[in-house]
Amino acid sequence: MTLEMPLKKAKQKATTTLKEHIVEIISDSGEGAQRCGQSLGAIAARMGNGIWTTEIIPAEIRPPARSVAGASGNRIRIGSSYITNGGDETDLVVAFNEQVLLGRVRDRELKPGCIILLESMWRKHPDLNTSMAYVETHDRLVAAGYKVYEIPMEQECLLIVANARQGKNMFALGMLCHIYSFDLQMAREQIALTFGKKAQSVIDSNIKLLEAGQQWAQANLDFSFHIPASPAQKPQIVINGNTAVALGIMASGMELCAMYPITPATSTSHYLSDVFEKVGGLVHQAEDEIAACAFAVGASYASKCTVTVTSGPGYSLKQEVIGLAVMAEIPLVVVNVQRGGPSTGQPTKVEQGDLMTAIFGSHGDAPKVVMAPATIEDCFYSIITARKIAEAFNMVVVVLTDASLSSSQQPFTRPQFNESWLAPPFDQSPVPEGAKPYDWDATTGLARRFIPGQPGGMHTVTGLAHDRQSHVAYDPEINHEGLRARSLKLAALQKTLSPPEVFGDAEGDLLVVGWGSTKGAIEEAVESLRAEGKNVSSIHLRFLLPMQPGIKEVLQRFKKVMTIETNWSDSPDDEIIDESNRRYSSLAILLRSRYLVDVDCWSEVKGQPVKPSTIRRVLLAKLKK
Amino acid sequence: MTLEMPLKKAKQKATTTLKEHIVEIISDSGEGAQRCGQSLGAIAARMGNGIWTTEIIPAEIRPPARSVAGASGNRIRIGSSYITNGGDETDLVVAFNEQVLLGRVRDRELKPGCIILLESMWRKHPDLNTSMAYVETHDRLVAAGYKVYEIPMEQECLLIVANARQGKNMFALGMLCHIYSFDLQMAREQIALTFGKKAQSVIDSNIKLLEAGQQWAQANLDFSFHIPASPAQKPQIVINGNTAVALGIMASGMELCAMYPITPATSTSHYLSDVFEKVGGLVHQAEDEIAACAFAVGASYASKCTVTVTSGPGYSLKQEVIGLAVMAEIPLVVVNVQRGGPSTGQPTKVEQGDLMTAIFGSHGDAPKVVMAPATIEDCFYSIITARKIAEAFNMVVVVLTDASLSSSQQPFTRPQFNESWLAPPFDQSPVPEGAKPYDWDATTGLARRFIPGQPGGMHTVTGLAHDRQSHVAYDPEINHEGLRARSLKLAALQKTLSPPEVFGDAEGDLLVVGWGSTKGAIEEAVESLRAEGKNVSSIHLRFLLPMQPGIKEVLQRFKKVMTIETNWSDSPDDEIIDESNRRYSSLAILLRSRYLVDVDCWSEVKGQPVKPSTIRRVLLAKLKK
Amino acid sequence: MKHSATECLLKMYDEQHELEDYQSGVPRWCTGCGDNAILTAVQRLCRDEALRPEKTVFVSGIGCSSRFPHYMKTYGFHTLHGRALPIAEGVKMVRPDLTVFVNTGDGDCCSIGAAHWIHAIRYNMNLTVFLHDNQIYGLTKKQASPTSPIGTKSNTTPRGSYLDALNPLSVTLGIANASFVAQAVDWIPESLFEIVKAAYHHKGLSFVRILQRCPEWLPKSLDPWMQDPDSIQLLHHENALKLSAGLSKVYKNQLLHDPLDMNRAREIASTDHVIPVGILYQNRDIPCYEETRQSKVLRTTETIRNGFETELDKYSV
Amino acid sequence: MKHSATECLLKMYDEQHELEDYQSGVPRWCTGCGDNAILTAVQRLCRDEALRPEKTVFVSGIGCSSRFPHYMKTYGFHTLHGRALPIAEGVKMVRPDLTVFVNTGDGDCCSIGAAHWIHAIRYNMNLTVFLHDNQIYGLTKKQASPTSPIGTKSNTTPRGSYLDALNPLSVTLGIANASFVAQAVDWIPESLFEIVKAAYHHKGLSFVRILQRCPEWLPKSLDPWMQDPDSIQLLHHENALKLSAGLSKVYKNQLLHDPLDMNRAREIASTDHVIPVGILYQNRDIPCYEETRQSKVLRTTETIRNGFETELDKYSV
Ligand SMILES: Cc1ncc(C[n+]2csc(CCOP(=O)(O)OP(=O)(O)O)c2C)c(N)n1
Ligand SMILES: Cc1ncc(C[n+]2csc(CCOP(=O)(O)OP(=O)(O)O)c2C)c(N)n1
Ligand code: SF4
Ligand code: SF4
Ligand SMILES: [Mg+2]
Ligand SMILES: [Mg+2]
Repeated sequence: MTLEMPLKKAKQKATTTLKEHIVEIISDSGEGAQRCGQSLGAIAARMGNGIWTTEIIPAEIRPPARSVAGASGNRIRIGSSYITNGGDETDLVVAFNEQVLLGRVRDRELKPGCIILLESMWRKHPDLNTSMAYVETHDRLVAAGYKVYEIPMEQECLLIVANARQGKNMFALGMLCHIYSFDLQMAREQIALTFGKKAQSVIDSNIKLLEAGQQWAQANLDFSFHIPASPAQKPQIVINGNTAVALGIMASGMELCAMYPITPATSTSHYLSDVFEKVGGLVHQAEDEIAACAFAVGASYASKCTVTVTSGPGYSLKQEVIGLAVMAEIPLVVVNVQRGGPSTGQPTKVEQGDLMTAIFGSHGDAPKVVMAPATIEDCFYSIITARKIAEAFNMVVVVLTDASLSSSQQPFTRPQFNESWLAPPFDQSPVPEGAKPYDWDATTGLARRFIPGQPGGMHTVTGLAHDRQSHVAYDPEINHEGLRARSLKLAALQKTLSPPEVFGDAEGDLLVVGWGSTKGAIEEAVESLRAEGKNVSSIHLRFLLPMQPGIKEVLQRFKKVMTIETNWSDSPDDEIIDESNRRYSSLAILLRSRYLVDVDCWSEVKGQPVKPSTIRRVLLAKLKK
Repeated sequence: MTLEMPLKKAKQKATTTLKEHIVEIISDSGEGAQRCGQSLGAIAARMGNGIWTTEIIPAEIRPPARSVAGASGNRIRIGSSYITNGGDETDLVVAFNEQVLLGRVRDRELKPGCIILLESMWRKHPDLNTSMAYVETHDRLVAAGYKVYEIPMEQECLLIVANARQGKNMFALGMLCHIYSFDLQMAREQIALTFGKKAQSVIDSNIKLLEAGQQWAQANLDFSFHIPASPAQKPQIVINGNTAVALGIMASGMELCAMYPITPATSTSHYLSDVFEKVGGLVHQAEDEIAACAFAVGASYASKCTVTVTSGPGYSLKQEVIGLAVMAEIPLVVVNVQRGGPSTGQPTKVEQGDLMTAIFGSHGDAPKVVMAPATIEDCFYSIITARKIAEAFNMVVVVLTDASLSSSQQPFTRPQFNESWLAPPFDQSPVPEGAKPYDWDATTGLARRFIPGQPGGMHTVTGLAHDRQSHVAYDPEINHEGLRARSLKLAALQKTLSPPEVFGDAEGDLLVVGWGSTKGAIEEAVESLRAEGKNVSSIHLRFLLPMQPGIKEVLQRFKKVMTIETNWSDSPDDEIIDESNRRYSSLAILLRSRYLVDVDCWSEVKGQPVKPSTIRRVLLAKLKK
Repeated sequence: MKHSATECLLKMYDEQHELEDYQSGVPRWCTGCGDNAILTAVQRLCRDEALRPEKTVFVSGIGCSSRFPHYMKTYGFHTLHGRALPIAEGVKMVRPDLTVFVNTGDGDCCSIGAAHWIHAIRYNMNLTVFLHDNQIYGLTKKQASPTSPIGTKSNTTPRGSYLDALNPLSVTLGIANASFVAQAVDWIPESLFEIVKAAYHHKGLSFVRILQRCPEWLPKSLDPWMQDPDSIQLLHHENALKLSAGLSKVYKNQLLHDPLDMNRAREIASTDHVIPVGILYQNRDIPCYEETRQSKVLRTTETIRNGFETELDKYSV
Repeated sequence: MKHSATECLLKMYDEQHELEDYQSGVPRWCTGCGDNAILTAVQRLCRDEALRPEKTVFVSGIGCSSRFPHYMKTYGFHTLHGRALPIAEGVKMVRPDLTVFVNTGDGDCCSIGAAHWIHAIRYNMNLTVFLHDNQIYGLTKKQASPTSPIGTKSNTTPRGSYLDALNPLSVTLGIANASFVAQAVDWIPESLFEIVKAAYHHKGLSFVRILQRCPEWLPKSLDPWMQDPDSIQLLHHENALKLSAGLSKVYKNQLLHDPLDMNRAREIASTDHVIPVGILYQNRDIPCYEETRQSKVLRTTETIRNGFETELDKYSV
């Protein structure tokens, strides 16, 4: 194909109707592909399409321009119905240079034969290496069967703005609006919203670029798509998981978030730092994770439940302080945005590797609640639930999200603010004569705590074994009594939970069990198999500790049960692996132990969300076995 | 009974022959009951008796004199055959005042009707409160059916030394030598050894007191015992678990121990600090546990495997650094002397609460080896094995002992030093052209590491995901490859382990599974039940990760299987506990999950070693169910 | 006020009494332990200042000295080894209405807690911090601490410790926002009390290093200082502590020192032949973190609702 | 020596080359990042001093600056956030024959690693420590660090940071056994190199705080200092650094300072209107921990066997 080609073809147009399409925009970082992608997602959502956007971020802060590892941008899966995950490979990509494109090809992220809209300026680039690299790559891509369209984006933008680098992303957005038949007015509104804070002039020139892109595409491209939309009835918002967590913190009535920066959790506190004070909240950046957790525990002890947000390495560091909160029965919410491990691992990549550490991480018996949101909407509501449980049971509640939820965007029904979400003001009333600070209920283990300021409630909280008066005690029976009370609270909470809903039939050949961010992909795979008449169902656990009632009954109704997780499990196919030494995935270990059901597991730990098509393959294989 | 009584009775003497007896000596701290007890134990061991000594330590550093919580001393279980644990309640106690005695009664440590040898000086004490307290307690004890002998120890000692407080313990030792018909010569030798460093005069006066005590007892006591001995063939030594660990470190050829003080692990480093330098070793007290672990990792990285010693809270703090060692594949031995948890818990008390944290404590997939010595002899050899595994597999090896092993003494065959125990000198030879720092074997995951100083081996070790060159890599396949290699090493090690030995028949009604310090008590209970024809057997696991092969086969040969542990498990009898929420003990969780066998558990977490009689009751109940 | 003072004085006594019987009469410190003297001084402060027990919190780490809160009939938090400061900060941040004291040991503060110590000084929250410096690890039975003089024989340094002692004063004086740095010794009750009192009245983090005897593990180590009054150098200044006739008579070695003079303060902190006792540095103008961070918004359901809705609007499609 | 020097010089070049191609040509720092200047100075040092690559170890924590070891063709250990120092200590303890450098950031060293920093200074092991102080958290994308000037706008302090900056120099100078404390700026290559060199030659822990530009997150913050040569105060002394003609011409603001004068050093460290550049304090007489702890016994199988048997004898029955 040559530069002129599209112009020729432009005569005979065709608008293809699609169920869904995956599009991505990539550039060097700083060229605005990120924003272009986010805007496209928002516009699609406004159109009433289902979307799921996934960030494409380079490992380096500022990788050299035009480098294979430097791709920065966004991938948007657009569908006519609700979209629950990032899906499989990309159908259409807009690239600002050919090198970043190569990176995506190398990572096997592009569907064979996918459409490529490539900035063509490099072909005529003064620097010979550059132009040659471009031509060579271009030709290889064409040869490989990709549909490559060379687009003079730079050239076209220069007709409107002096510095095309600033505007190219809006030009691309315009092209995409044409390609996906989006209403340009929606696009204009979206731009107005995104650049809200900026000067009108900025907004205007961006809109000019948008329109130029749209017109150019209309005039020069020989294809376009229409993805029928099914607009949601209720008003929608589009955010990522970290923003959802931050909004959850705000809406839960928690007043303090203590943290220490760590990828990929930080954006939560960035956002909170910006907005929390407006509602009287506070973000404290401590000197390290231990101090952050301790600060939060001190604040919870003296007022209402607080929250600390971190990721794997920080979570490991907080273990001792978390144990103190458990022992002293101080409410605390700990959010762990899981990343690739172990150790420093893969800071920006997704993994579900911290489940066992969340449950067993602190020495001794330190029972705590562990929850895992499965969607972005879940991230929001889980925090509100977590705060309530923490305060009702005086327990530590760990909320496990991950690097996929944290940076992916998805529309969901705009939450209707509810006063009952908020924590009640902390108690300052006098303590009745003779009341004890740890007056554990014989059945549930629950006790009401006294908060500094309450007359007559004076006592010294301690991480040492203590009696109902909170006096340090080495008496064997007292130690037993305290352990029992702290453990019973989990059972008490478990009684309040309802059994998990089965996705698909209540019985069948294969049940898939998942937790966390894999829900969308698992259910998509299950659905597609069911459509082919396979007896596959799935359940997705939001509580990992305690586990909901009724799970065993569900498991028993299926011939085979397996978990799909993104944490390590040995492959039974490995030469030296057998049943006596195979290391199972986390959830599988928990299910096998509790229900004595032969739960198999399949896991992939490659730093990427598991694709529905991959899960499909795995389930088919399992069904055959 | 009155003060004169024993003198009268003294005429008709009787020496009763016993299979075993439990004797304890208690006093205010600083009165030397500890030393008296240890010496008695050593003498009994010299006689060829089996012994197990248990420390009795007050929670405070210096409790007020004559206080109920102030009992300091030693309990010695003496038997005619090999003794594997502390046993049940005490048969005979020597008390330097009646208050410390009360403490023991309150803790239910004395057998009903047990013999009490009580210092009688308090009866005539000038301070009225004191004398009254004495008389009242004395009479209550007599009324309660204890055989109380009032002994004028102070008075008798004053005939020999000016300050009886210093010598009473040796007088008591003399009495006990008579009571248990021990050869006084052995006692003299033992005293010479214990006071070895002191002046001859000190030794002499102590021997005088010893003899006085023996003669007094002979003249005035109406009873004595004989516990036939079965001398060991091989030379024996008597030490506690912490000393055994320290000697193991010495004998393993490790050169550096980095630590931060924490009860009950510290005495290991106290002892090492004293002797390690004599063999060119070094103990580094770091600023905290994180630094101690990091210091050890740095040293291991640059030379041979090193060790860090800690207890629960310190173990929690080390999690992140341990994860780094796992990721970078740096050999490291971590000793965790478990204490009561969670949090600060019960620093001086025994518990097996850290097993799950040892396995799952660090975020992400951080496979490490976890071993648990079951006897004091084991403590010594486990360290040598741990060092070897750590170096052979470039892995972290966690050795879990506990507060019971750490302070109890037991004789065992004197180890014969073996050069093969020592670590070979670290490699400084040039690295062959093209060799890679992480050249993982496809089958076993093993790779040879390059140590600074090796020409041509230059590379940068990192806790980030890395390829075989140790270059930071975000490639999905490389991440998978590294995780796989680190995990496979566990399977490779597992293949080299042999199945556990069954104590008792290879099949039957009930199998008890245990780990760590409970071995002696479990096997004693099992043995006594088998003697009554019950089909009970037990296995004791020394490797918790990986687990030895052949375990499933053993479990399947029994109708019922249960673990006995000293870590928390919910009681099925509790009102709100059912199978869907019951929290099992640690080992039970692991066994159920891996072998899908319905393993029940019984646990007691009261800060004391579980008594054989208690286990007996539990097993009988389980058999009936 | 007068009234409630005496009232509270009486209260303190019964409470003291209560305290005693629920704490089995005596604090669980060895006889002669310097912590007892510190306890006395602090209990006297609470009484004299008529602190309301329910509005007072003692936060400590782990160590002999950290048992302190158990002996006060106020609220207390006996936390973790090294973590007293960040936990106390959390308390103060959300509850500026509470009076918060911190008791920490030389190992607790200067070893495992060193990072928190540095940053606590920099936050300068309104906390009164007592460093019970007995120059040894007491609770764990005699290991060298960072402040142990070089050559100290301990269980981990049987042939004597290897390093010069860390000087908590000179370190603290090197940290940004240090606003009150003083030193006291447990064996001069009058000056101990005066310093504790000045620390309490200082707005900001007052850091008081108290040289504390540990007869159990270092029986004689402080004797030379105790036996020679001239080895004690009393700091005095009109803007700091004034010397009583009584003290002046016994302690002749006195130094006029302006607590605003940082350079001199650092020099004084570094003198090793005498023990400077008194206020080395005090600056009343350094803001407190809890105040600079106090949000200006009144926190009502409405503010939350409105703030929340405004945010949602940004993300509406 | 001369010979091996040139040899190594050549070697450095190929290695430099190798380094480049296995590190995809360029260090992965932003263009204009001060870390590049530090890398150049250190690579030059290695070359000039003919350090044997296999005998040299660079230990770092986590942060942009901590990627440093990956760009040296020596042994390297890219450890954990805040833990570079204790790990480097372990390396040096068992391998005094190795030359050990430490690269750490202002967050790495002064925030999460603060306790280790204090104690590393006190151990005074023979390590050369570079504090890459860009006054911001770089790798995690712009959060205030302890050394961020008050008012710094960052992602966690969108309305400006709340606290005065921590001064790494004055803190370090307050710690026992501080033996070499210097400050450099990345934009004066000559003095940077001279200071790095002096640090390398100092026996003991040399602590070099390097003001480092972070054009990505704080593009202009250091401009005032860069644009006004008089805001740089060059420290010189016959026992420290002498000033070259070239430097003296540009930087007129010079101060004669005896590196043994601790009181002055602390004053200089605390001046805020100029950036002192040079050696603030150096004391060659402070022992190194790895030497005071070196065991006198030669470690042979025999010594171990004998020591072991002697111990067993004590416990024989
Ligand atoms: C994480 C952790 N590490 C170690 C310990 C053991 N420990 C308890 S107190 C203490 C030090 C006590 O010394 P110091 O802080 O000076 O207080 P003191 O007892 O001298 O008053 C140590 C190491 C612990 N409880 N927790
Ligand atoms: C335990 C832990 N907490 C937090 C992080 C995230 N983190 C990585 S680097 C860094 C700070 C970087 O700042 P600095 O130390 O100044 O180095 P720079 O990037 O500025 O060179 C943080 C907070 C981590 N990797 N590990
Ligand atoms: S050990 Fe020392 S510090 Fe602890 S209570 Fe006894 S005297 Fe006080
Ligand atoms: S972010 Fe700052 S410190 Fe990090 S590489 Fe870029 S310029 Fe350097
Ligand atoms: Mg102390
Ligand atoms: Mg920085």
